[in-house]
Formats: sequence, structure tokens, C-alpha cells
Amino acid sequence: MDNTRGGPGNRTGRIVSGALTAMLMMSSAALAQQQAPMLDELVSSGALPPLEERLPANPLVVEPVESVGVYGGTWRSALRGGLDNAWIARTVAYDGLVRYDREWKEIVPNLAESWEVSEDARTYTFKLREGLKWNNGTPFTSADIEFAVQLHKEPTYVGPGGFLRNPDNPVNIEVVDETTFRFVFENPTGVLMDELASVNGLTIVSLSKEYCGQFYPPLNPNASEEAKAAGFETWEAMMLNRCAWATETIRFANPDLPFMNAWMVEEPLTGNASRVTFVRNPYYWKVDTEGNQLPYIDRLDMRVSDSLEELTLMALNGEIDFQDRHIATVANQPLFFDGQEAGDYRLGENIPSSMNTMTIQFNMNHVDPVRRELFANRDFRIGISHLLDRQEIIDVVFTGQGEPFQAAPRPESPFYDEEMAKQYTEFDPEAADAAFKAAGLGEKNGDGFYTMPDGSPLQITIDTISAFRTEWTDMMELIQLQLEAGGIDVELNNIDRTLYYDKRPLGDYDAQIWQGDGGLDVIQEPRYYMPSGPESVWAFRWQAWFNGTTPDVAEEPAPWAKQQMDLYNQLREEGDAAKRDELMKQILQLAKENFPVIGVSLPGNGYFIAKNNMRNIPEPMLHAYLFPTPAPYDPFQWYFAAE
Amino acid sequence: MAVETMTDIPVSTPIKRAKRESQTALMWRRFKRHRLALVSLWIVALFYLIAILAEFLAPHDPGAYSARYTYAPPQGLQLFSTDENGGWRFFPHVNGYSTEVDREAMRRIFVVDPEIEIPVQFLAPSDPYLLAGVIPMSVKLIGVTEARAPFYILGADRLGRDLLSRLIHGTRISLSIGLAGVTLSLFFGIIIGGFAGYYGGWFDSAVMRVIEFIRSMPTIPLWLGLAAAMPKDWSALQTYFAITIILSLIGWTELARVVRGRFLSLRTEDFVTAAQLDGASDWRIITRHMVPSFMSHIIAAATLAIPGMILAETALSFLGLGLQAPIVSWGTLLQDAQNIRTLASAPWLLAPGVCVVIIILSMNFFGDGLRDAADPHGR
Amino acid sequence: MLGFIGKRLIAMILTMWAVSFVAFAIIQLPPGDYLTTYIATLAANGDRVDPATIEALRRQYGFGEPYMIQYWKWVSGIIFRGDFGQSFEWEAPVTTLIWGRLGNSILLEGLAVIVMWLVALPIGIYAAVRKYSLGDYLATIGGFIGLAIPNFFFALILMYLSFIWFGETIGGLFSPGMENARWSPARVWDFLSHAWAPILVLSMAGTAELIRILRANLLDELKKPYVTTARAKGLSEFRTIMKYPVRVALNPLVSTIGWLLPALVSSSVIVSVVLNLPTAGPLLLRSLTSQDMFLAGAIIMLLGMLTVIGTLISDLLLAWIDPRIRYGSK
Amino acid sequence: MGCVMRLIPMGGKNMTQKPILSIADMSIVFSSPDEADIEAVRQVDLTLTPGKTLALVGESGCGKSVTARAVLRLLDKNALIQRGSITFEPKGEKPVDIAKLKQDSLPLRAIRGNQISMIFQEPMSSLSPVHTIGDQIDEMMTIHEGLKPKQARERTVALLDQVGIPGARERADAYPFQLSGGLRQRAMIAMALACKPQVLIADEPTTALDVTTQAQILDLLRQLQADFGMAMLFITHDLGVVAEIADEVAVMYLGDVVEQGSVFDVFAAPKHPYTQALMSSIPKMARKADRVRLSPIKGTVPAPKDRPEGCAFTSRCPHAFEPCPTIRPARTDLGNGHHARCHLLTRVPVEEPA
Repeated sequence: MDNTRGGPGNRTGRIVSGALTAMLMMSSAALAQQQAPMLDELVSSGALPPLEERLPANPLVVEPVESVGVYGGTWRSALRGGLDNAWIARTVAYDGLVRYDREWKEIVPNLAESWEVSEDARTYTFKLREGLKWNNGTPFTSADIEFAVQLHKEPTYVGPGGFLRNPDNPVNIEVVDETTFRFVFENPTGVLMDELASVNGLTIVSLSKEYCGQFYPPLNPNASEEAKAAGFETWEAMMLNRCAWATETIRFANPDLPFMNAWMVEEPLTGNASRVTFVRNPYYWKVDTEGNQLPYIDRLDMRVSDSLEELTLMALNGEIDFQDRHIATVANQPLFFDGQEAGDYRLGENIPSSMNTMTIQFNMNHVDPVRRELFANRDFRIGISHLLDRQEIIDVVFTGQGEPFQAAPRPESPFYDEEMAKQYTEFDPEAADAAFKAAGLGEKNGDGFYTMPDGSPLQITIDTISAFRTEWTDMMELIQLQLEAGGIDVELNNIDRTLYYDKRPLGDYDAQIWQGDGGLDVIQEPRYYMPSGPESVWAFRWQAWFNGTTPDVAEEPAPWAKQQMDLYNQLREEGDAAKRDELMKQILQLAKENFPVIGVSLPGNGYFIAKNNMRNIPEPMLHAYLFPTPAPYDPFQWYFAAE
Repeated sequence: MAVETMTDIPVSTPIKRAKRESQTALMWRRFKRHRLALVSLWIVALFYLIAILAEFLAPHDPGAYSARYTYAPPQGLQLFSTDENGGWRFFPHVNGYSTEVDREAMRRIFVVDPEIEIPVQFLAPSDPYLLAGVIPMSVKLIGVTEARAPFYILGADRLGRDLLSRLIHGTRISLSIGLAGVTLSLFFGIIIGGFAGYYGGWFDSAVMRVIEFIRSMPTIPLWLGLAAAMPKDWSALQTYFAITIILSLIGWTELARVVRGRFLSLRTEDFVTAAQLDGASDWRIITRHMVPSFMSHIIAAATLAIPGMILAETALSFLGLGLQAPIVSWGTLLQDAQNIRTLASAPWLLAPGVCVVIIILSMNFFGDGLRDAADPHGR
Repeated sequence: MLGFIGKRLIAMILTMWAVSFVAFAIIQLPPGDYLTTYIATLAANGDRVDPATIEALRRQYGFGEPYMIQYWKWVSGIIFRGDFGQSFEWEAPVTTLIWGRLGNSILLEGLAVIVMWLVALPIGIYAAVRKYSLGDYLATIGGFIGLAIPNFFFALILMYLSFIWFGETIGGLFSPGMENARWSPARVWDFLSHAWAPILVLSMAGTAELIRILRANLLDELKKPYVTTARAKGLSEFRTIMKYPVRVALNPLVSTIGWLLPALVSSSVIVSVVLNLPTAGPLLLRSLTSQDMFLAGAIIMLLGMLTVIGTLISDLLLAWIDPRIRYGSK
Repeated sequence: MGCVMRLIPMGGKNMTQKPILSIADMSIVFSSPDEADIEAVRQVDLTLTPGKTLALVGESGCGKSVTARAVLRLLDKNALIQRGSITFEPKGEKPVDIAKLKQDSLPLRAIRGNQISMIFQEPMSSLSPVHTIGDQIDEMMTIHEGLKPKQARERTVALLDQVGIPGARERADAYPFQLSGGLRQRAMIAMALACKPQVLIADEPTTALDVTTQAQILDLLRQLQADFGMAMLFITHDLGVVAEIADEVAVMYLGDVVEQGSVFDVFAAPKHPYTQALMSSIPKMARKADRVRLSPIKGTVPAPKDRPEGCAFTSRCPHAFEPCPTIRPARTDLGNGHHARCHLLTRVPVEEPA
């Protein structure tokens, strides 16, 4: 599935854009462009220039999912607490230079109408649409991109970084003209397009030079003084506050901050706001196939609530038009199912990108050499895996939803490997016993528990977080009973999330659990297949060695892991998607052989809640964060059917 | 006037003594008069009995789960059964379920099927266990004869665990927890508050500052902070007892303040001055004369404190600071029930809430009865 | 009397200082700091922050400085510039965040206190005067049930029932659109139509307790000879009770006013989360869990001060209405 | 006994006066849920006449206070005036039977404090601790005479002055606990007299006080009685006090008035064995030669519930004989308003008991 990204992506990029321009010629000739009724007033009063002047030369023409829609309506949804910026990222903010198509297969043009990658994969040339405008009417040009790059080169400015701040592969920008610019990297890079298309690729297009420049000393000599006067310690602090990037919460606390998105801030998300609203951006640069300016929906109204119960009731009461986040849980499913009639909404299917309901990561870098050796022993992990009665867990906790599954790519993924996904998943105490023998564990003691090779008692403490995923508590309770029945003495240590992270560098934890990321976004999120980053809890010190982030705890990895790292480095620099996938497959092969992380079960499909009169919502949706569902399904072309 | 009074004719003294002897008896008699209090006393006693006999009374192990019976509704317990010709016979049994899984809605649908009659046996044999952790036993008050047959008198929770059994075991934890804290805060409250109010002066003001200070901290952040600072290797139970003690260290202030206030106004009363002039020791004056004179308040406060502790436990659990699974307490059980899904489709899981209400009601009535009985100038 | 007030004022200032110190200590208690939590949260979203950024942030926030220095920076800022520091999460001065919510808290809790007294006084007096009457039992049982139900649970049930019965979701303090409107009769009405639920929940337990205490005190007072004296004067029964025993029985109650506050604040934290009220509660909870220390510190401290002032008021009231305390404390 | 002597002419002067308050055949029963009813006072007859003082004497628990409180209907709910009447007949008004009045009814309240007022034993606890003396006295006049607070206060100050409280104006603003016991009692008296009552009931007004203060208070009371010419019902267990203040005396034992009459008669020639016993328990002033030892009463007062059907004193009476335990002795008139309840008196007289 990944194989059409990047390289081929470029080609399609150009083709598509070409096609679009053609279409645009036709459409603009054929039928006059439409705008939302709520704008007519403003235009006739002269407060707003006519549509033609607001739209770019070649607006992005969007193919509606079902049909061309009608203007109007307010999309009601909810944020959990004031800092739930992820939901805004998933609805409003996803408009980068490029974006993923609705199948998460191709990278398609967005703000950039086309791009080119040099053969050595060092130089990326982008062509922006002509006449793009921020929602305040000022033009969006290469200068804005340049500004973002420049800002992130400031050592004192704390930005999200990403490829702009990657020390291993510094990047420079060359502005060719108003609409053309180049990224020039020191080393080849193959993952740029994916980063730009993902939710992390928005920073580069989120800062208006004209507005944000005023807080930036090089552009405004008095910036520092003004910041102090405004009560900020430094200009950086004020910049972060007034001009936050991409999806940062406070970005939506400042109504003056220019946007390129379909909706713009109306009632800001301040610390004590009990709701946030967005209103249509009159300068939005997308049209439907009949040339109607998007979005169809006038407003977004997000209730800010810390109470899941309130949100649940609101949804049941039909006061939510579209939402999946927070409330669409397994436990609530029957509730929402029964409520459809009364609440006049429907349940749609979500296919999670996650490949597992829970992964158990034994700490192969344990500070205690004995335990390190034990946990690093593949047979030991195999034994544990065989002691899990996965079907029982699935039946009890997930009402029979899902199937036994290891930490492996999802069936929908091109990297899917049934053997990898299914190995050691059958409940088989004998096999387990054999495996433990092979791992050199001592005989069971009086309590019926296996002992350390030296005969000393073996007790394993698994760190869990009950707060983060409620079903984890239930799963761990069952797993504890199952393992103990199988002869492994397990202690559950339910701790606060911060501690969870504090313990990692220290390395004195037996095992931690987490969710199954990387089921579809295999290349971007290989944490369970190889020691790729701090989230690879099973080999934290190896990843430290790999990333050079925390050198004090870095350790040289096992040969196979090192081999994976080499492969991944090659992958990063490979321009050709097909070759990247090939490298990834090799990494996965190594993962399969060494079986570092134990999985439990494949998550059943999730669901979203949508009012019956809300249209153009495709089904099923792929659900991920890098692919920030539902944004890739173009909410700006959703609409409320008149009934 | 050289005229002697007749109060000192020897007849008056014995009367007084006679009164004092019968004080406790009198109190008990007064207490019995308070019907509600008497009933409550029995209820409280019953609950504590349940707490002690938990293992014997609970039909299942509180942790035993069953995939087939998640959210199974209560079966109830029938003692009689009708045979075909409509006659009644004594046949304790529960009705089985017919179940199906609704894939679309992701749930099991249960229908209690009166046809299926699962015989229930009193004093049913069971796997051996230790009653209250000491007495080895292998019989339970009640159980089903055929193994693997569903037996959920009060229904099952989301993991198909028997609510009744969990409730019974929860009783043990929740009730035991209240006592410790309350006794502690009572002790501190009376001693410190008493002396502060009695001596006044710098000691009083010092104590008052401390109290005022402790009291002016809203408890939730205290709990949050302290819970986070608790050593991580402690078991949930240890942690909770620690928090209980912390609670009582905050709780004593309330009592101390009441006591002190009373003392301040009592100091001026004649009988105290009298006692002082008699040369009675301060300790004696406080314990013998002043404390009894508002025993009622102390009792009222104490009875209010125990339920307070129980409620505190539920509140803590709500914040995720209280006990954590797999430990079973009313608090953790309530925590499970704190969502719309439960309210809507498994209301029987609110049973712990009912228990909390009942025990707190009875404890309050009980204390109220005591209060009136202990009242020095009762009618 | 003046001396009395003066002493109490000085004491209050000292207490506030102590409060500030402990507030700071508490927010320092949990392991790690805002950044660890921040990273944790990002990671949970599958997001990542590179260590360089973290280091920069750490420096910018002045973490790692000695405890006392951090504390002094904080407190001096408050005293001299009224600056409570920056909220990490909101990248904004704390002061811009708290006042609105604190206002809501005070408003709600104030209303709750008033409701408590309005309800508790008549019932408590009735229960004491008509001891063991049906009314007494009803009042007592009602009161105890009020004490017995965990308030967040009550709130939850209330929410659910109002949804089932009236198809209303009673969350928040205002209906959509009214949140940011300015005060007007319409808004007041809208406020009341939402606030009844939280006020009901918040005042429930307190009312029950007040009834209880009042009844207890009054029962003691009713037996005092001065009541007979009053009757012997020819006062009507009603006036007798109102002017004398009730008056005396109120004293201990008055001293509880200040004490209701912290309890109220604490319980309102939980209730506010269930009912989604824009009070200081949820903000505090949130900032504590995310270790947004200056925000949390500011809220704890202000709530603390709120109660200290409440206590001062109640003490002055007590001294004012009860001569024995007034002269006893000289 | 000088004082007793002095009383006679005074008593003689007011002979003609018709009674203002007469209690006739009054019984008071206390009921309690879990015990048998107790007849605390049985068939008592008392009369008060203006300007005169009737002393009610007896040991604690003999029912004297109950009787006194019954007059103002101040008994608790569980006390019931089972039979008899309390007829109050102020000059020029038609008689009212207080026993028949409703609790908290206007007529009753009009009498309380206004026409009949009362002084209590413990001035400390009988005065509200949280109101100033002034407030509590003003109230009398504001409720009964509808005076404005200002006027009322003026009267109060005058009263306080009259009852001999130095610095009355300031003291009016003082709280009870700021005054000495004696002053408190004076204040109490001032309050009682605020509305110039025609009957004053004093329930052991001097018991809580030291001897000297006691004397002062008694003088004060006598003085005031002379000024106001009111009738006084004076409850005490102190025969000395009786001798000092009373014109007539009624001796109570376990709810019975065993003997009543003018102080002179009763003291000089006690007819009831109990009275006699009391008298002999007082040291007499006499020549050394014929000084008699004090002879305390044998036995103890039985609890009300084991009180015999007949004469309550039976269990301790040196002269008890057949009828005593079973038959209740009748109220025998011994002339000159002197009555006693004793079988000895109705029996065919053999010899007078010494």
C-alpha cells in the first residue's frame, strides 16, 4: 500500500494537477462559481471581494463522495477538556502542501499543485497554486514557507522540528519565485513526502510571514521589547503564544492568526472556554466538481467538556453531528446502537490502524543482568505467548470481537504476513512448558511457579496504566490469572503515565504494555518491529544507541537489531518507494524471527457516530493519527441534507 | 441568721448515688426507646458480620470471571417450585439463562428462562478456603450443585463476575477502612481541641493556626499530590491505608474545632469553676466534667466521620487514587458503575451504591440514638 | 474587638504564606515535571518531540533550578507584580486563565452555601422542636440520605434521569451560544436553568450536615433553664425558641461557614468534572495531572486563600454574635 | 426566733384580704413511655393573698418546684395537671382557671410575667448568655406594655437601680456572666418585677447564693413586696429562710402537703410527725440546760413509685399505725387556717405527740 507513495506519488502528483487545471478551465467556462449564501451579504456590502478574486487561479477541485452538497449548517462535536487539540487537527487543521488520498494509498496535491524529486532524492521542488490567500486575504506564497524554515532554524525557538530540525540531515530552502521553492537536503531522504502528507507535515504551511513576522526580531527589531511589554519573557514565548504552529492547542486561541484551512477560529479555545467555534474561511481554495466553493458546512461548534458522561449523553441525544473520538468505545457500543432511532444518528465503521489491542514488551535492556538475559531470550517470550488464552480474552473483554494476533502489520497492509501475525498465538501450556525449559527456567516450586535458572523465585512485574485504556485493566486481570495458572508469578503495577515514561531510561522495569501502533503505518511507526524510538520500550537502550538521543543510557544492540537499523537507515535515504518497501520487509523478517514483542489480539473495527442527515461521509474509514481521520475524508465536502 | 439548713440531713446523699449507679443502664434504656437506632444497630452489626464471614457467605470467588455471562442480569433466588399439576414444593433454585450474542450491537442478550431450574444447595461443599484467613473450611453458605451452571443472584459485571460475591468481599474492605481513620481523628480531635479550648492562650492560638491552615487546603489536590508521592512499590491496599491515615490527619481538625468551641464557652460555666476550686486536676476536669457535658457532640461527630471515610474511599476511587483492581471495595465497584452504559443497561451494578447508602444511614441513626441516650439532661 | 480582628488578620497573612508554600510543595511532589507529562501525552497520540526541543523547553521554563529559588521567583512575582507565572500548557500567563473560572466557582459555591442555610435552618429547628415527630424522622432520614449518596454519583444519576425524562443534557452552566454572551436577564435565566443541578448536588451533603448539627445543638439548648425563663416572661412559644435557644444554637453553626468552603471546593472539583462546569475544579485537576505547576499552584493557593478568608469571616461573625467568645478571647 | 415574732401583726393586718390565687385539689402526673405514671403532686390546696408570702417547704424532689411551675404552666409536655384547679383572681377581674388554659394561648401569655412572674434558682443559667441583662428585661415591658425600646430601657435602668444594682445604666448592657451571682439574682428579680406583677413566684431564689447575699436578697424581696404589695409564693428547703420571710408555710413531702398554716402556728405547734421531725432537726436557741440533741429523721425518702397508697411518710414515721400505709389521711382543719394530713389527728386523741 505504501509502494505508490513518494516517487510514483510525484508523477501522479503532476498528472493529477494537470488534469485538474484542465477540468478547471472547463468548469469555470461551463458554470459560474458559487459561494455560500452567508458570504453573499459580505460581498455585496464590499466587505469581501467577489469569489473569483478570492479563489486561486486553479482551485483544487474535489470529487464529492456521494453528490454535490448544499451550503449551510453547523457541525456539532466535542473536545475532551481544553487541550484536546488532536480533534481539531483531525477536523480543521489538515491542509498541508500535499495530502493523502482517501484510501491512504497515494499522496495527492493540496496547497502544492505539483512537485518533483531529484534523482538523488536530495532536492524537492514544489509548485504552489497561483493566488492562494490566507483567510485574512493576504497572499500565501513561497515567502511564508521560507519564513517557517527560517524560524525553525532559530536555536532558541522551540518548534516541533520534524525534518526542519533533523540534525542528521539539515535542510535549506531556495525560493525560485512567488509559487516555486526547493528543499535541498544534505543527504538523500525518502520519507519527506510521507511526513509532509501526514498530520506532522503542517508546520511548514501554518505561519504567515506577514502576521507572524511582527513577533520576529529579524523582521521587527522591536519584537523583543514588544514581547516583554505584552508580559512574555522572550520573543520566542510570545511567538509560541500568538503564532503557534500546525496543530498546537494555542494556535486556536488566537483568532487573528491567519489560516489556510476550510474553517477559521470564531470563538477561540481559551483556558476557560466552554466551547470553541469555527466559521467558514471565505478564501478557502477548494471547489466541488460544479465549481461551488467549499466547505459546504458553515460552522463547527465544539463543546469543551471534561465529562465523558456528558458527551455520551449529548451524542445519544442527537446533539453531536459527527464524532468518534473519546465516546465511541467498545463499552458504549450497545448504548449507541440502541440510541440510533431516538438520536437520529447512524454508526459507521472505523478500521483502526492499530494492529493490536495490547502489546506486552519485556525489557531486553533490564539493568539486572539476570533478568536482561531472561527477557532477551526468545524462548521465554514464546512460552509467555503460549500461556495466553487469547480467545478467552477476546470473548470476555471484546465480546468476541477480533482475533488472536501478534505484533505484526494488519491484514489490510501490504506488509501483512500471516505467519508473523499468528505465530505462537495458540493457547498451549505444553508448548509453553517446553519453551520455558528451552529458556532454562528452573522447575516449578511449591506454589507451582517456575523459578529462575538458579532456582531463585521468579516474579515478573508488569507496569500497566488503567487510566489510559479502560479495557487494559480487564485484560491485565485476565492475563495475570492466565499466566499464574500457567506457572508464571505475575505482579501488576498500575502506575501513573508520567512514571511510565520516567522509568524507561532507568531501565529497571520488567515489562510494560501499550497499544498496537504501526498496523498500517508500518514504515512510519516501526516501534514494535525494531528499536526505532523511545516508544520501543522493549529495547530502550538500543534505540538510544540508534537515535543518539540519550547517549548516557545508550547500549550497543544485538546483531539482528543492528542489522535492522542499517536497513532502516538505507530506507530513510531511499527515494524509490518500491525499494523502501523491500527494505521494510527485510526488517519485518528479522522481527518475525526474533519475536521481540508479544501481541494479544487484532482490534475489532471501531465506529463513528454521524447524524443521519450528514452526507458525503465515506464508509468504512481507516482510523489513524498520522492519517488524521476523518480529515483525509474531506470534511469540507460533507454537508447536511435538507430534510 | 444562725439558722441551719436542712439540706445536710443525711437522706439526700444516697438518692444521688442511686442515680449515678444506674447511668449506663439508663442510657441503654433510653437508647432502646429510639426504635430506628435499635434497628440500625442491628443492621450495622449484620454488615460487620458479613465482613467477617465474607468467604463463607460469598458463593463465588470475587475474581472468578466468565466470558459467557458478561453483564448477566440478576437471577434472583426462588425457594419454591411448581410441579406440572400446579402443586408447590420446597426446591431452592435459580433460573438459567438463554443467551445469544448480538454481533451488531456487540453485546450478549440474556433471557432468564423459567424452564431451566438450577437447584441451589445450602451449606454447599466448595474448594477449601481459610475463613477470615484463619479457619480452614470447605463449605459455603449457598451454592449450585452442578458445576459451571450460572449462579448470579444479583447479576454479573462486565467480566461476568458475580456481583453478590464481590459485594460481600467489598464490604470487608470498605467497613474495615473507615474505623482506623475515625478512631485516629477522634483521638487527636478531643485531646488537642480540648486542651486548646481549656487553656486558651498561646497553645490555643497555635493549635488554631495549625487547624486553620490544614483546613484551608482543599483536600482533593492534597490527595492527588500525596497519592503521586506515595512509594510506588506499595500495594494498592498499603497505599490506601496510608491515604486513610492522611485523611484522618486532616479529619481531626473538624472535631478539634467543635470541641474547642464548646470548651471556650464552657470555661465560664459555673460547674467548671466549681471543679477547679475543688482543686480537681485539669485532666480530671476535662475528662470527668467537660467532655461528658458535650459527649453528644463528640458522638454525633464520630458517627458522621465513619461514613465520611467510606464516602472518601468512593471519591478517591472516582479520581483513580483509591483502591485499584483487583482489590474489591465498594468504591472500586462503584467506579465500575460510574458510566452511562451501566446506568442504562446494567443498573444492578449500582447495588454497591445502595449498600453505601444503607450502611451510612444506619450508622447515622445509630449514632443519633446514642447521642440522645448519652444526653446528660435527657427527658 | 479591634485587637481581636488585628490579631486574626496577622494570623491570616501568616497562614496564607504557609498555604503558598505548601501549594508549591504539593505541585512539586509528583515525580517528573510538566515536560515529562507533555512528552507522555504527545507519545500517546503517536506524536514525538526530539530531545533538543525538550532541553530548550526545560531551560526556558527554568526547571532544575533549586527549589527555594523557583519558589521565591513564583511568590515574589505574585506579591510584587500580581504575576502568577506562565501556564505551560496554554503558553499564556496564568492570570488570563483562572479568574473567569474562579469567579464561577465562587458564584456556584456561594449559591450552594445560601441554599444550604435556607433549607437547613427551618428543617433543623423543626426537627429539634418536634423531636421524634413524623416530620423529625422525615427530615432526619432525608438528611442522612443526602449525606449517604456520593455527590458525583448523584450528579451522574441526575444527568441520566434528566436525559431519560426530559431529553435534556444538563451539562455546563450555559446553553450553547450563551457561554460568551454578556450578562443579561436572559443569560441569568439561562444560568439558573443550568445551575440548579450542580447547586442541588453541591448543597445536598452540606444541608444534611447543617440540619444535623443544628438539631443536635438546639436539642441541648432547649433544655436550658433560660428557655423556661423566657416562657415565664409570657413570650409566645415561637418567639421564645427563635430568640433564645435558636440564637444560641446558631453559634457553633456560624463557625462552620468558613469550613464548608474547602469541602465544597473539593467536592465541586469532582462534580464539576461529571457535570462539565467551567469552574476552577476541572482546570485544577487537569493542571495537576499534567503538572502545569504554576497554574495548579495558583489555583490551589487562591482556593486556599478563599477558605482562609471564609474562616476569618466566620470567626469574626462568631465573636460578634457570641459575647462569651468575644470576652473569653480577650 | 425574733423574726417570726415580728411577722404576726403583719399577718394579722392582711387577714381580711381575699385570696388572689388559690390552688385547689391539684394533682400533677408525670407520664413516661416505659415506666408507670408518677403522681408527683397529689391533691394540693394552696392560697396566696396579696401582700402575703406563702413558703413552700420540703426536701428536693418533694414536688414543690413542680407545684410552683404548674402555676405558670411551665411543666414539660409529659406532665399533666390531672385534677384540681388553679384559680387566679386579680383585683376587679373575673377569675380564670389557669389549669384550663391552653399552652401558648394568649390569655396564658397575658398572665405570664405580666400578672404572675417568677424568679428561678440559678440566675446564671436562667438568663440567656448571649443577650444583655437590659435586653432581657426590656423585653418584658415591650411585650406586655408595648413600650418603645427607649422607654423600656429607662424603666429597666430604674428597676435595676431599685433592686440595688450599682451603676445600673452600664450594667444594663452587661452580659450575665459579667455579673456576680448576687447581682445576677437582683437582675433576675428586676426582670420579674418589671411589669408590677400581682403574684411573684420565687423558686429557691437564694439557694445558689452565699449566706450574706442570701440575706440581702431576702431583705430586698421583703422590701419590694412591701412596695408592690404583691402575693409571693416562696419555694425553699431552708426553714431559716421560711422563718425570715414567710407569713404562711406549707410543708410538702413526696407530693403531699402534709401540713400548712401560719408560720407562727406551724413552727410553734407542728402537728404532722414530718414537720415535727424537721423542727427538731433545727438547733433551737435555748438555755444550755435544756438543749436537746439534733434528732435526724430515720430512714430515707422512698422513690415516688414505692410511695404507699396511704400516708407518704409512713415508712419513716415513728408513730405509724394500721391505717397509715393503706388509707390516705384526710386534710384536717386545726383552726386558724392550720391544716395537716395525719391519721393521728383524726384518731380518738390519747395524747398529743411531743
